[in-house]
Amino acid sequence: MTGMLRWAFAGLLALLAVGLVSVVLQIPEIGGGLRSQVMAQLPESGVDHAVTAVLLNFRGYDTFLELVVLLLALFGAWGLSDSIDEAQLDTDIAVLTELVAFLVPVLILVAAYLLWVGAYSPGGAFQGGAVLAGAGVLLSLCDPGWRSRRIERTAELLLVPGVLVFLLVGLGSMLLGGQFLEYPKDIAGSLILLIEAFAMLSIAVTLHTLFAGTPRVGGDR
Amino acid sequence: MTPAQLYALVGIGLFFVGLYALGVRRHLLPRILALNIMGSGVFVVLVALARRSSEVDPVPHAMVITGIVVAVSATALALRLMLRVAHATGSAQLTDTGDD
Amino acid sequence: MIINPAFSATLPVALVASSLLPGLIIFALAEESVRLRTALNLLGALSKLLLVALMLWGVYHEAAFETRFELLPGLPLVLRADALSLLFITLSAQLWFLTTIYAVGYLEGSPHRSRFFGFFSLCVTATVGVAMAGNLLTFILFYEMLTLSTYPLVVHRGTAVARRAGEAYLLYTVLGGVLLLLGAVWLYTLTGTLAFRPQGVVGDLDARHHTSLIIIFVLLIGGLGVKAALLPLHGWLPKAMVAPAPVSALLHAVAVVKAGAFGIVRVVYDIFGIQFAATLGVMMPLAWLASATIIYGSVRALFQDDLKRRLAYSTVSQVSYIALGVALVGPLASVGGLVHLVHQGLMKITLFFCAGNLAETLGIHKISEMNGVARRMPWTMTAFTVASLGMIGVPPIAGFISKWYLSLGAMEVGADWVLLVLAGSSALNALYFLPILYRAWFLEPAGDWPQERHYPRAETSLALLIPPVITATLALAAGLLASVPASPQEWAKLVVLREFLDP
Amino acid sequence: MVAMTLLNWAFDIALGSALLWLAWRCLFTRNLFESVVLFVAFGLLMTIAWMRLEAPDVAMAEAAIGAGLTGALLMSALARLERPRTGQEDSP
Amino acid sequence: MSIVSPLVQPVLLIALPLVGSIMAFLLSSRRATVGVAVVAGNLGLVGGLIGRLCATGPWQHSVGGWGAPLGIDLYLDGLSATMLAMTALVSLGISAYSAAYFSATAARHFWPLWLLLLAAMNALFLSRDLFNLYVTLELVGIAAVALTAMRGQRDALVAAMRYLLTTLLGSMSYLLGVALLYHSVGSVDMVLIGETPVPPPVAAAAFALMAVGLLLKTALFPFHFWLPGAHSSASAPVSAALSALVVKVGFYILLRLWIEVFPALADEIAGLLGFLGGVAVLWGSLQAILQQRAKMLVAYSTVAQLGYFFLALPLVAAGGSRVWGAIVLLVLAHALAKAAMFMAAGNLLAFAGHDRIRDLDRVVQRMPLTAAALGLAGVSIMGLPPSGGFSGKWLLLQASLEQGNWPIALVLLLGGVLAAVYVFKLLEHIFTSGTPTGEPRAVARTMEWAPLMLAIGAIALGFLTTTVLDLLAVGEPFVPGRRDDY
Repeated sequence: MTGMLRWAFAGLLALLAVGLVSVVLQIPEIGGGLRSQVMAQLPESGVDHAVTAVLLNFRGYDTFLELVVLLLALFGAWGLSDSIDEAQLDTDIAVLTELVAFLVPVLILVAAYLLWVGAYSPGGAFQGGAVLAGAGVLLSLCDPGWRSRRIERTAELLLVPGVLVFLLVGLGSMLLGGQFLEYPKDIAGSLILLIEAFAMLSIAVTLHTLFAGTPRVGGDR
Repeated sequence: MTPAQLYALVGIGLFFVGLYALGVRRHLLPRILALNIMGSGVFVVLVALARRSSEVDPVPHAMVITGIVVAVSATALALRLMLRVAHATGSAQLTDTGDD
Repeated sequence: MIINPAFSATLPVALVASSLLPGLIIFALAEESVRLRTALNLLGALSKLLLVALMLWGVYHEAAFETRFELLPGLPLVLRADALSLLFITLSAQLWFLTTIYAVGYLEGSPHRSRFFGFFSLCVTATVGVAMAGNLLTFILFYEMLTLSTYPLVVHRGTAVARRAGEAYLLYTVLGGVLLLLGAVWLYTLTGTLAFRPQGVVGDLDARHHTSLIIIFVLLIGGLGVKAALLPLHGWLPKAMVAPAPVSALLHAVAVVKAGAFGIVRVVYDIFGIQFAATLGVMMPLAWLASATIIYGSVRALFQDDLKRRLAYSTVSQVSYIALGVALVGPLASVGGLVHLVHQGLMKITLFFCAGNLAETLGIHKISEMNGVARRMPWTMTAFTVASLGMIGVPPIAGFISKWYLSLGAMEVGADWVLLVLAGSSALNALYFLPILYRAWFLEPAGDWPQERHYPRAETSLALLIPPVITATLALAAGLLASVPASPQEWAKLVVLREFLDP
Repeated sequence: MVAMTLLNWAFDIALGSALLWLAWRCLFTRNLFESVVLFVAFGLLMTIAWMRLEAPDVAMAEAAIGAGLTGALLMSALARLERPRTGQEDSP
Repeated sequence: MSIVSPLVQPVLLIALPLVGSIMAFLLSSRRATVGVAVVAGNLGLVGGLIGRLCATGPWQHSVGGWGAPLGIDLYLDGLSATMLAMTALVSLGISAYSAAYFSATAARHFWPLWLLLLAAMNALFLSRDLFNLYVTLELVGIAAVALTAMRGQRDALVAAMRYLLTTLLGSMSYLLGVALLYHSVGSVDMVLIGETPVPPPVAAAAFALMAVGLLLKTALFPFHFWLPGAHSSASAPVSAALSALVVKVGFYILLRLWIEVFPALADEIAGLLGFLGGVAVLWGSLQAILQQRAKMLVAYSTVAQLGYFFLALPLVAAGGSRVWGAIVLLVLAHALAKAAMFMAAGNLLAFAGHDRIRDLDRVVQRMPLTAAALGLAGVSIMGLPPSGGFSGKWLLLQASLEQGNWPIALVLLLGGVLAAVYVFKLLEHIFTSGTPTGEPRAVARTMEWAPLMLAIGAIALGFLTTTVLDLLAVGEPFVPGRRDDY
């Protein structure tokens, strides 16, 4: 883009920004949005932490589709994987190895804790899954081959249960006469934990796979 | 003007900074980052406006967490695609005619 | 008289199906299965003739044959058989039968015949649909179908010339279609109906709409004039000559140009109502345009050495007789115009058959090559002679009847200038037909024919010879027996009676 | 009390402008490695911002995913980008 | 109407293709079989839903049993059902084609993505929650990009990258609009937002942001820059899916917003969008006429045809639901016809090894079915009777003349003529011979039948017009605020 155009573009955007700012300042204050309703229904939701309740129950459908998005990104990357050299980063971090060896177990513990604590305070499957994936990333950094040597098959089977369990629970609740994802009140909490557990694993594996390369499942076998 | 509104304005600022970069930068990596920063901007607006009232509305938080995961998925795919474009065309830029 | 309603509703559909189904099946046939294909064609043609006979009888006894189907909200697809449509259907049914026989002989051994006969049948289907259309929407539907199904026939030979001819044909017809569509929709927004009714549907419209109505009339006639080859929309017709002879025959005698002319009749009679159209003041201009086309076409024909091109320009001229007859707003003139719809068909198809025979048998395409050809092909040239004399208007051949009624009609409404037009055109007809006859009969052959082929039984293959002989005979009969019941003339009178004199 | 609010204000303004500045530098530096690093830094600042907005869950997600994993993805992508192989066309 | 089992649930439209996609991912063979079966099942489900819809009227499904505003509502009415039916039909054709089209390697990547795209589109057509729509939009966009890039050739990759940047930008703009709305209403449910008063400037800004985002995805001129490249460089079935279905998704959301959320604002920008639509029709058609390659011609024809949907918007204000009906008819007709055209073009490509229009060598002799598909689809694209394209254009022409809106009428007619020019530019060369280049390769039977069937569908739509309009009217989707009766 030529300089002249750049300035015009910048000017235009500046104008729009100013306009939008003025709009945002005019948005009325509507007293906590849906908070009151969330709080009213929280006891029904099976968890004590509002955000988790919204994520896994009230708007669980969004979260379900969000797991699908992750899976989709993986499929997409997989479709593009053909010729990208999976040669690992030639980063010289051997010194880190000891640190990592110590860090990874800790991270796994942290993830598990996040998952558990999500029920009644900040935390949950996504944070936990990300931490778990981080552990995997660290491992790949100092020992690129670890995954393909150790847990390749299991890892790839762990890509899907996050979505599948969520879906099964949802359909199951329909068979029990409810709507999709309408958990029976008394076991809602445990169902959510179940969903989150598998979700965390799948998220971790998916994110790590997106980082480390692509799976060798299906026709690749 | 409240802190919440301040952050909302920052969010809008981020949105437009990203938009400008998306329009101006040629290399794909900055463009992908630009989209991420636009996203952060939107998320900030979403959460900041919820912060205006004393008791905070958790729904936008959940939405933003969803948004963050969607964003990372999209970014992963975008980076992968960028590498393929770079390998195929020899440069990580959209050379031929097209947008802006 | 009473007939089973179910029967009367199915008959129009059957009539359409009688050529549609064979066509669709033929598409699927392998190139080699000549027998089956021919059988299907003839079966379809015969059953159509049968159905038409049934309908003629019914309609003559004031029975109504109608089928409707909700196509658009409030706008049904209507197939109806009334006197006017039957005039056209009968013609196309007969000529389709003969042309099929002719085409089988003509295309023997040439490639892509399944495709050819498939589109050929679709083309006739569209013609029948046009004839039976009970409202303007249905008419447009089949009118466009006609365009699409004739295009592959025009470009059938697949040469670059054929492609250019096809382009020209599309250019004109697509633009015509647009005018027609605009006119129709506009009309619908004014009247809320597109039905064809005697005395029309717009007569009782508020006077402030009259300008719009005039514009609509121009749009509709413009859209139809393309296929009717009205000046200045005739450009595609001579170019389309590249098509195989049966196609030219059908295009000129039955399908395309007649669909246009027939549409003009429909619009004038059953949309506007001839009396109302006259009060709108749009009929005289139409008469002038028709006359101009008549003269122009004849003059251009004079200067063509290519036989088919000369015939083509002759068509341009002759088809406008129909428009002229209608535009004169008088019962007698109308009879002349309508009856010419049939007569011109019979005569012109004969001429094209013969031209095709000359090309196939002797490789003759130019008039200058025709010296003495009558000695080699007496039957063909006899048919040719009858038809061309009819075109000139020599009694007692069909063409004479048309011109006779047109002249009477012109005098009836006091438009004497039309007599000059008719006389002039007849003179020109004579000027471009008689020399051909003279060459053919009285001049010595100039050595060998360009590409002569010999046939055991007759001067040419029987499939090529019989159709023109029959059509020529029919043209003669139509003139001689003009006043027996159910002759084209009497039928045209029936139509006019119902248009002009019914309350 | 007033001092407290003033302090908060000062902090929020500083944080906000820091975010904008980082975003700008990250997007407009010519050095790709630098912009990736700056992006991670931006993510970390975002985490603080989320805390300020009383959104601890988002803060965690941002730290773990937004900054952490996205950073890792960017790094690996950059590493592969810096050593591009000969631009060979891939078969469909 | 027939008795329909209550087990027929909208959710299954998402579950079935999703499970199919995962199976196609995990399986090491028979992916195509699974895929086609799943898509056929999807069609069956949609049929059941439509039966139930006609029997019991529109109904909503509150996911989690909470209901808006706290929860997310799925909603099925005539409009969503029609879009679902369109998707199901076209997908079946595309899947049948793909089963024969892709090599084993390519199929490995195609089927999971394709089935996921189907699930995403179904989810989108069922949702009435603005944030949920954002997630489904991202699903659709990412899946579409991945499918485009899958072909792996240089032009496809570049086009896919541009497509990805565009679609993500669109989503961001849309989401910002949603954020503004949520905080002024406290809900992301369309109907609730539509009923709650929003300060005019906020509403305007939100609508502008969302509309721009959606227009980017719908490729309305001048946002079409990404479309021809992506749609022409992708592999044939993908091109068909992109042109026939994916671009319609953004338009569908825009339509819902138009009716449910911003009726007042919408009428104000109708003129602008109508103008852009008109320009798109003319510009796209002219570009199509100038193209030398079949797939590029078809892609630009999409740009033009999308223009019609917007061209008609100014008529909506006065014409109401009849005009909406005409627009949806055009959407359906285009979906069927364009999918057929792209797959037919793919056959030409697969057969001749190139798609240079000039050198198409007597295709009509060698591939009559493909030629027929091109012809019939062309009839609908040109708007000739009888076809869905004709019915839609007739109704629009009627509305524009009733309202005395001559510019729109003229663009409609002119667009038809230009369409005839580019369609016959393609058709005339399949009748006449070009210079054969290379040895033609045979094309699988299903690859010839699939486009023909869809093209016949486009024609049949011309006879089903009233039926479709009746289905569309179930639950009066074009009357604002109708949906909270349930």
